[in-house]
Formats: sequence, structure tokens, C-alpha cells
Amino acid sequence: MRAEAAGFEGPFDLLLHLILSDKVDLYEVSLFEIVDAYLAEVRKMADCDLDVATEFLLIAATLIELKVRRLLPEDVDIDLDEEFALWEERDLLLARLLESKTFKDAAAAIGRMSETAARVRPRIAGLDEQFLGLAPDLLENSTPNDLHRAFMKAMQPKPVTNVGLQHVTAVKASVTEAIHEMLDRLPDSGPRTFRQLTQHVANDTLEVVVRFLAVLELFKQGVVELDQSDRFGDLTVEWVGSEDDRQAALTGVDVYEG
Amino acid sequence: MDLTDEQQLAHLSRGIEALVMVSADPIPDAELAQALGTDEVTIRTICVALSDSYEDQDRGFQLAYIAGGWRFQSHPDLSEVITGHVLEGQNQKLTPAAMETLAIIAYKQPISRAQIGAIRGVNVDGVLRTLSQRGYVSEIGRDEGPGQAVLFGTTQLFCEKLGIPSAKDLPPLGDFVPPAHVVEALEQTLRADPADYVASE
Amino acid sequence: MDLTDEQQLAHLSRGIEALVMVSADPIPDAELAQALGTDEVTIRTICVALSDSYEDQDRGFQLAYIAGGWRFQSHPDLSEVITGHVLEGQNQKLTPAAMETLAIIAYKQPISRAQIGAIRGVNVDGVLRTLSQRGYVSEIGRDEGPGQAVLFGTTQLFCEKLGIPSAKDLPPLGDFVPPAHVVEALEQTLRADPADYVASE
Repeated sequence: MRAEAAGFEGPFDLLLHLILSDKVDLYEVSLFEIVDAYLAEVRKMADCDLDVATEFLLIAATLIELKVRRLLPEDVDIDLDEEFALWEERDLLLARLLESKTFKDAAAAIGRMSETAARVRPRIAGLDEQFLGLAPDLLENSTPNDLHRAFMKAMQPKPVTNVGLQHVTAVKASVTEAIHEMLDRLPDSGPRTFRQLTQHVANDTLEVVVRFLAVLELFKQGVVELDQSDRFGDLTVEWVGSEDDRQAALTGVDVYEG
Repeated sequence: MDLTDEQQLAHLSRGIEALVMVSADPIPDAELAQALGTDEVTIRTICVALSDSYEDQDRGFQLAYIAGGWRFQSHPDLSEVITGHVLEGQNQKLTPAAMETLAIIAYKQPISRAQIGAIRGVNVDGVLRTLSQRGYVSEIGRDEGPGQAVLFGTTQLFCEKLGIPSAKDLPPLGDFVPPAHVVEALEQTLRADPADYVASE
Repeated sequence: MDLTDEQQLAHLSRGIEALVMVSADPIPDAELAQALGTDEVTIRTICVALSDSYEDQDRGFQLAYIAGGWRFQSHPDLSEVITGHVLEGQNQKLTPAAMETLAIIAYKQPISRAQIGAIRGVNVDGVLRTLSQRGYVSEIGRDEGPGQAVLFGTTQLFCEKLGIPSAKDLPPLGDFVPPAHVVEALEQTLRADPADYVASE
């Protein structure tokens, strides 16, 4: 991974480095330089892992938004919701940076502790041989296959089990997208059944579930009404919000899921 | 057997010395207490007294409570004598990424892969593999939630490598929260309000 | 260094205590003398003095000259305590770390301590000692390279315990290719020509 080769293992690492780099006086750092330097780094990562690049791009997008906001003259009318959303993202970014810095310093302390601890060696000799006869046979009930298994385990990186996590993360992202999709369709369509709303993804259970969660989220926000006349009958979804609600619902979706 | 208190104390002291001497790993209070037919508080008191006596006598070894148990170890003063002699273990240094991930796990355990990734901002699969291969972290459970995510925590070896009794004995995380001027610098740099910005220049 | 005789004596005493404490095997006079930059006679004199001081202080351990070297061991008085403790630890089994080390030796023999350490990523002195004390592994030769490292292999007892005629009868590894770090570890430390190595099997 190129990002790692450059010494930045994550987007927060890089941003922290740019802001706190001791080459510049802390109070002289300008957002503009940071954004430019950040983008330059992201550009260098052209052929890096897609996941990594995405994370870096997310931060870059927020930075650009912040930069744009600063460039705008004060009296320009800006949607208050958008403004709030930007502040929220900025605070989130700030929190992540502080967290990152905290653990960076904790890691340094742990490193120093291990250096100190390395100055001593433990006693490892174990039992005097006169007592060894007493101890039970340690290989009792072991089979050649146990040895084989132990060897394979010693040779191979521990199999990294990854139960469910990927799809949990995926659901998170897709709910956001599903809400966007609903907001595109619902306000102008009149009452629709949930079945109609999910027709195009009907063969993918996960996608249907995601849309169901999106509808629930909008219901929670009070911008849709749900109606189900029979048990197990069709669920009707109706938009009852205003155009402003539509904007709010859009920006209210938290990209980072911090 | 009728023993005076003093004799009893001497017997326990000697027993502890002998047991710790032949144990290949740190030996917990409870195990010493059981082997010597006494309670853990007594064991702990005697161990501390023994440890002090070695220090007072300027011995080249220590009795230390590390990774959940008592062990004999060389005195830190003598690291040069020891390192010159004992074969170094193949302990390559961890990368900064691995160190930071280790710190996150140490302070936030039990913690899932996804949670670590969220704090680091990147996928941590490779680093986690290194750390568990080294034996510093391991799976210590499963999340009860729908995904039943694997939860990671630090190991005894981790405590041994740091010379601490348990992960609870790490310095509090609060000690590392950035000082006000750093927070302010970060805050200022990311300030979005043009009015503030113009004013501050 | 300008030290008084007394300081010098204290330094040597502490050095001996530290070295003997952390060594897995008895350390000969000559080795201690070399590590501490003095002569064997001085070492022997100090060791005897140390040994006497432990006896005078009624410690639960001794410094004893056994099998050509000095080592710490539990005091014979306390063998009952140790015996009781050992017997209590009934369902003892090899730790996973020891099992993996044994497996590496079984499949990759002859193999040096350094090679095993490089594959396991940790110092394996303690585990190796346990395994050879139990008679599961032993020295089966010396590396031809400059270091003449001791090479380990499994024993007849090991095969008996597992119920196989020889270590060659362990389940085959098939077309398993060891990961790069293992190959590197095996090549790096073993100086002998791989051709010889295969031929000698």
C-alpha cells in the first residue's frame, strides 16, 4: 500500500501530520495549505487499495467543503441545515483527530514502557529435574494429527475470521443510500406500497431489508406515514413532509456513522 | 505442627521463594496461597517484603509482579550484562501503525475489528494479524449483537512485554488527551466560519 | 572505570546473580567469567560466597554447582512443597506455544534454536528447555556453519508418546508451501548447504 509506504497509515494520521507537523507554527497553519497538501497526498495514492483511497477521499471531501465555506463571502445566503451539517462534520473530524492523537501518544508511552521492560529478563528455567518425573506426561492424549494441526497453525497467519462485520458495515452504507433513493422517489409519487418501492431489488433480501430500514428511519423523522390494513398485508408508504423536510432528511444522514 | 508466627512466616517466605524459582511462568497469588495453605493477602504481603529485601541487599535479581503473577527477573540495572550475554529474541520493532492499533486494543478492549478500523480510519486486518501472530492480542469473545463480531483484547504476553501486572495498570488514557493548545490548533485550522477566520488573521 | 575492590566485588556478585537467574541451563565458570570480564577463580569465589549468604539467610533457594555450571534451584528442604504443588497441577498439558514449537521441530528437524525463534517470532529458550527436559526433543547435531549452532530434533520417546514408528510418520504436509518468513528463517540462519541438508535426511 502506497499510503503506508509514505508513512501515513490512515487519513487521520495524514491530516494530523499536516496540521501538527512541527515544521510550521501551530497558529500559522492555514486550512488552505492543509487542503492542498492533503489533496496532493491523495493524488499520490492513485494506485492504492480502493478501501484506503475511499477513506482518504471522504476526509478530503470534508476539507474541501470547509475550504469552500471559508472562501464564500459572509453575506451569502446559505441553507442553515447545510451549515449545521458542515459544522457537524467538522466537529466529527475534530473528534476523530483528537482521538487519533490520543492513541498516538498512548502508543508512544506503551513503546517506552516496553523498552524499559526489555531491560529485565525473566527466569525461565522451570522445574528442577528431580520434580519432572512427578509431573504428568504433557503429551498424554495427543495424536500425530494434533502435531500436524499445531504445525499448520505455527506456519500460517491465524485465520482471520470475519463474521458478519463486512455486511454490517455494508448495511450501514446502504441504508444511507436507500434513504436518498426514497427521498428521490417518495415526495412526488403519492402513496406507494413497500412492495412497489422494492420491486427493482425484490430478489435481494438484503437490499429489501435495507430499504425497510430506510423507510423506518424516515418514519422516525416523521416525514412518511406507514399504513398496513391487514396483518401481513401490503405496507403503504406515504410522504407527508415538506420540501424542507426533504432537505433535512438528506443532510441528517451521517456519513461517518461516527 | 505448632509453629510460632515467626516460624510460620519464615516457612511461607521460603516456600514462596522455592515455588517462584521453579515456575516457568509468573505464578499468581492464588496458586501460591493454595500450595502453601494460606490466603492471598498473606502471600502478597510476604512477596512485597521479599521483593524489598532483595532490593535492600542490592541483589542482581528482583521478585516482580508481572502479567498476573510473581516471577524472578534480572535487575534492570544489569541490562547491559544480560543483553550482552542472553540470546536476543527475534523481537523486531512494531510499526507505528501496529503500535497505535495495539494501544487502541489495550485501552478499549474488548473491541471489534470494525471498531478499531473506525478509530484508525483504515482497514486493520493486516496489522491485527501481525499483532495476534506476535501473541500480543487475541480473540477474547464475541459481540452479543447480530453480527457476533470477534472481540479482541491484549494477552498476558503483552503485559509481560510491558512489565505490568495487567492491562488495567496502564497509565490512564486521560493522560494522553492532547493539551489545550493542540486542541485549539486543530480547532482553529478546521474552523469553517469565514467571519471567525477573517477575524483571526 | 575506577572502582574500589568492594564496588567491583558487588558489581560481579550482582552480575552473577542476574545471569544465573535468567539462564535456562547451568552456566559454567568460564562463561560467567567471560560475560563479566573477570577470571574463573574470582567467579568461583564469589559464587561460593553468594551460595553461603543464601544459606545463612535461610532462603528457599540455593545457588548450586550442577552439571558443570551454576544454577538457582529450590532448597531441598522444600521438596515437599514443590512436589505437592506439581502433583496438584493435574490436567497439565503442553501450552499451545510449546505444542507449536514441538511441531516445528518435528517437521523441520534438524533445526537450530535461532531458526525456531525466527519462525515463532519469540525467544523459545524456556519452551525448548521444557521440551528437552521432558525428553521430547534433544540435540541431534551441530550446524556446519561458523556458529556451529546446536540442532534439535525429536526423540524416540516423542514417537512413542504419539504412537508412531518415527517422526517421518507424522501426517504428511502434502504440497504445503511454508510462508515466506519461514523460508527466510530457515535459509537465513542455517549456513549448511541445503543440498547437504537434504542428502543427510
